[in-house]
Amino acid sequence: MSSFAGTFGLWMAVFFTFSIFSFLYKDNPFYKFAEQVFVGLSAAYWLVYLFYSIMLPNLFTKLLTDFKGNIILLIPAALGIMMLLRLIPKTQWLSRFPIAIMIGTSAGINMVRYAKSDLLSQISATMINPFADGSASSIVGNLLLIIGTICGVYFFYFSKKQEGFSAVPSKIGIWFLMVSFGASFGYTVMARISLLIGRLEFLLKDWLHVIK
Amino acid sequence: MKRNLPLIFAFLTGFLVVISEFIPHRPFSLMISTLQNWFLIISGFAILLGQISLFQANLAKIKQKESGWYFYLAGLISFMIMLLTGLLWGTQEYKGILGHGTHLQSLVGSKPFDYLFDFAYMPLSATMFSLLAFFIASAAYRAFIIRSFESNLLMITAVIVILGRTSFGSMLTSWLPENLRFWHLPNLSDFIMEFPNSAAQRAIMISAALGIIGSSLRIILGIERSYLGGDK
Amino acid sequence: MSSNTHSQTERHIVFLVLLVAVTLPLLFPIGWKTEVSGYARMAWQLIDSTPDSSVVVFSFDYDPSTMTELQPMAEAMLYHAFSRNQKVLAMALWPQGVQMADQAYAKVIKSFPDKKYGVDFVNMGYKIAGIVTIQSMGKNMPEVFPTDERGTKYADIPMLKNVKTLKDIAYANSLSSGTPGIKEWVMAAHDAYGTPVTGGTTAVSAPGLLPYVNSQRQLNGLLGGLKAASEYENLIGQIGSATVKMDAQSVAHLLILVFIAIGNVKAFLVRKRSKA
Amino acid sequence: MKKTLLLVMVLWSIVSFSAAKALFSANDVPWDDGKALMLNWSAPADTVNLQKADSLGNWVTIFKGVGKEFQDRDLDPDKTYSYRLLIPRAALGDSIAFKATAQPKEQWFYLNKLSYLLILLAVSLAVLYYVNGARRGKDYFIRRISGLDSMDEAIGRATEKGKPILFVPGISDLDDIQTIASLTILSHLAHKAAEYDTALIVPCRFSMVLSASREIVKEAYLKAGKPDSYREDRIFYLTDDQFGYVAGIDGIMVREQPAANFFLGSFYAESLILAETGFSTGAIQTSGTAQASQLPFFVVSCDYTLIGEELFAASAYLSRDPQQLGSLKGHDFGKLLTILLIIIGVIAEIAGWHGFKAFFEGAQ
Repeated sequence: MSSFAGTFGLWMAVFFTFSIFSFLYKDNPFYKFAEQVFVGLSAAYWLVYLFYSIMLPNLFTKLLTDFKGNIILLIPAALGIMMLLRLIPKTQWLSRFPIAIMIGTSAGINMVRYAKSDLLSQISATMINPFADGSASSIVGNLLLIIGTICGVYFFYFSKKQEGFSAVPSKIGIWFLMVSFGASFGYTVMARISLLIGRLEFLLKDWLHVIK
Repeated sequence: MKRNLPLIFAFLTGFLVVISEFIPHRPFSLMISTLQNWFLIISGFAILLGQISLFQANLAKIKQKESGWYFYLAGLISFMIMLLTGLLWGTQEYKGILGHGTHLQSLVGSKPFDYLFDFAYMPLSATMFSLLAFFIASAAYRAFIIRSFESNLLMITAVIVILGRTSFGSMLTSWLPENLRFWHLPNLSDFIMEFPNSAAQRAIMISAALGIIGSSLRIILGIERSYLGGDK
Repeated sequence: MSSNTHSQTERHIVFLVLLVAVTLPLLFPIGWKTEVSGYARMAWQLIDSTPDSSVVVFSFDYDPSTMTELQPMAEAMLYHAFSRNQKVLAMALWPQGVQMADQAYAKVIKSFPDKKYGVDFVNMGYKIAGIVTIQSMGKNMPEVFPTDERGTKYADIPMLKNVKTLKDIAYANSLSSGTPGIKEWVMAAHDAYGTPVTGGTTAVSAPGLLPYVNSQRQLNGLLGGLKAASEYENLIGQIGSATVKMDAQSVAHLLILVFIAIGNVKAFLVRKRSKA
Repeated sequence: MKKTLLLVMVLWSIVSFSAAKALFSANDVPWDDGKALMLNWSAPADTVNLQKADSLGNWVTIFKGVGKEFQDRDLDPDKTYSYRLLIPRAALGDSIAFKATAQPKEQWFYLNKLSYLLILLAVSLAVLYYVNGARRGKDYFIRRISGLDSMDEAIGRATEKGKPILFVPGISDLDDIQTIASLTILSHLAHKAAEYDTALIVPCRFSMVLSASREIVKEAYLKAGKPDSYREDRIFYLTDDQFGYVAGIDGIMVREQPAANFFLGSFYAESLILAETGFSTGAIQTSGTAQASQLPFFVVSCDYTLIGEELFAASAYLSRDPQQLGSLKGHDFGKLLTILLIIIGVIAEIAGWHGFKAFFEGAQ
């Protein structure tokens, strides 16, 4: 790597890192500048990869190399162009067709996939014999899993007033939710700190060379 | 027609996806393959639409000299530079319009697009979210106050997990005898994750899944049609 | 207004203390050891027990913003898969994932100089539309990936000769920091086509994915966050970039706990004073 | 056609000649898309060699090793495939061969997905039933979310203090149902604020959300009989950058010191920054989101939090919109069904009736 380009790149990276960090003091022009540059680069990145990874191989190359064999691809291509017509007020209504197809397909896929993975499989995964494995911790754990799932679902049941006895399971449900939120809390702390460590490592290692 | 035909399209595609999940016989699996392939291509155009709209919105802000318009101009310029370098000389693997730009590569060290990615995009993206580490620290100091039984429960779990997920936590309770291993912090935090946490997350999952099934059904049957926009 | 400036100063002090607390262990490592959790071991086992020369999928579903957490996992798991002589197909459901995959390959390949592109590993690039793409892979992979990143036709890639659909894949490993990611792989690859799925994710998303690790093995183990990445490095006997950072992580966790404690004591005193 | 028939007959005779049907068999995998065949064998030898005839009739090895079965996939439906099994006889140095043929067949239903279909139908029909009922004017009961009471209380407090109320409709656009639910609640709050004559500030991230919010608040003021108190400039566009938006709201909280903050809708990483600043200004805070990973921060730093579905329930309760109400009742039916199935399943497992769970796991 040419040393000038490498050094320049490094200093650019350091500049952008500090510009973002300056937000910690307060919102300022350096931060605003860095943020807009980020938005611009990110949009361009998407477009470039969209072109090379999707449009070119899955559509244009296919049509250019074997037009007859792929003539059916003209339909999605036409629908895609109709999508772009949304930008012109007069032809906006045409974009409803590709949108309807996309929304319809996604709705269908969501419906079957969530019904299987997040509903049915979760129900059957909770059908466990809590006493199957002799150890005390697994019995307690499995009982907690069954009770917690049932009470948690009941917490989200809105068709009954929660008074007297019927308030009990939903109270237990909320305790489980709180424990789970506590766990998420702990995990999120971990995640955010990691990201900071990554940036500091960049500054200390690649820029200042104080750690190896 | 402008309104009802799209609704019929949404119904047909959605219904096709659902029944082909249950019917192995032809022609459904073939139809669904084709539809999914089309979906891929149309999604590409949808992203393109989104980026063009963003471009237009920023352009409008610059034209109207809105407050801070020069920042938007900087954004627009970086957009153009990244896009042009990407299209002209390609990325690490892909060939651009002008080929691989070997001369430029020897000058810069890598392709211009990758150079921008490594030294501008990557630090910006990585630093943006690392800000949150600082905010979580100040929130820990100023806002995470014990108030009710529920929030106590939350905080106690959080403390166990925060300790349990560090090397320090395992050191803290490593002296515990074999029959009390359950209370060893990493084990305790794994137990919390595996049972009570999974139970609550499963409950959230199930009720959210029911919501998604309901709203998908309403879209397929054309009961919910707000995605088509107003009647104007 | 003075109370505002006061609260701002207080905030800036907290920021500064955190910065110092994270920097010091990076400069002067302590060397605390990590223990391996069950979830990491499960993921390790899946990769370890997959037979020689099986074709496996590594899906890079993240961007540089979370690479501190996910890149070490990707490298460690890739190293493991290569050491078991598995053939790796890399792909990305996020456009930035393509570059992440290239970086991971470039790093791990140094330990395996005989591995050949196209024979032992391949990068199929970015594909849009998340779950729909995975569903399509279950029906017809050449249709989804007409070419690899370098423009080689699917049929001309030696390692993919016998790979037509997801069912020919030994396991799918998604490194994900959001949507689309592991959830979509579980739903469309495991639950629709029975392909085993494992993965690594950021610590933020991990708790919500754990219900999938159950007796039906919707998800085969899960790596959550930097700690899990260092656990995996531990399992394959490599001291990687995650292990090095764990000291700083531990110190910062302790500091956060101290902050919570001080904050609560302060709030308690304020409440007491206002009562008195 | 004739040719294949002949081939089949020839092959059949070989198979029957070898008189080993029971030892080695090839069968269609039932209830599938006709792309797989199941080969079963019982052999005394440790390793067997399984071969398949290719299009030219040459034998190609497809499996070698220990086992009892092999599933051959990626076949074409209704095509005939021939296999032979070679069992080596170490003593004699040769091997005996067994042959089998079969055709993969397509069926009209994946039988293992029966439980899946039933549950999907049950939930769908319940949603349709209730939506229809609600549209025909039937008034279904749903309980009042206790968070709503504390919201009204918060507005009362703001009025006493003579300070404004801040409402943040989340950081998603109008296509997110959470934003829609948030705006329904905004309409209720705006009505209350108009009654009490308390200022209501609504910063928005998207222009669509902005115009919807203005319309909703204006209508609420009109309904409360105070159209003159409505001030359009209090509902404004801030910026569409995620952190820029949060920084803007932070500024408002510090400057205006609102007495009540409402964060309702879709929130991501910025939830923490909002809740923290709001907490430090001493406002009563109410939050609500379906973004599970953000709930912990809201719960610890807000006075009341609508958790997940509660946000939608609150919106349905307030709006009485037949679609929202009917759907919610349909989902409630699904929740009862879930609880019931889990209880029966656990009892069945304890009693040792594993068939029940297997049915839901989709075992064939």
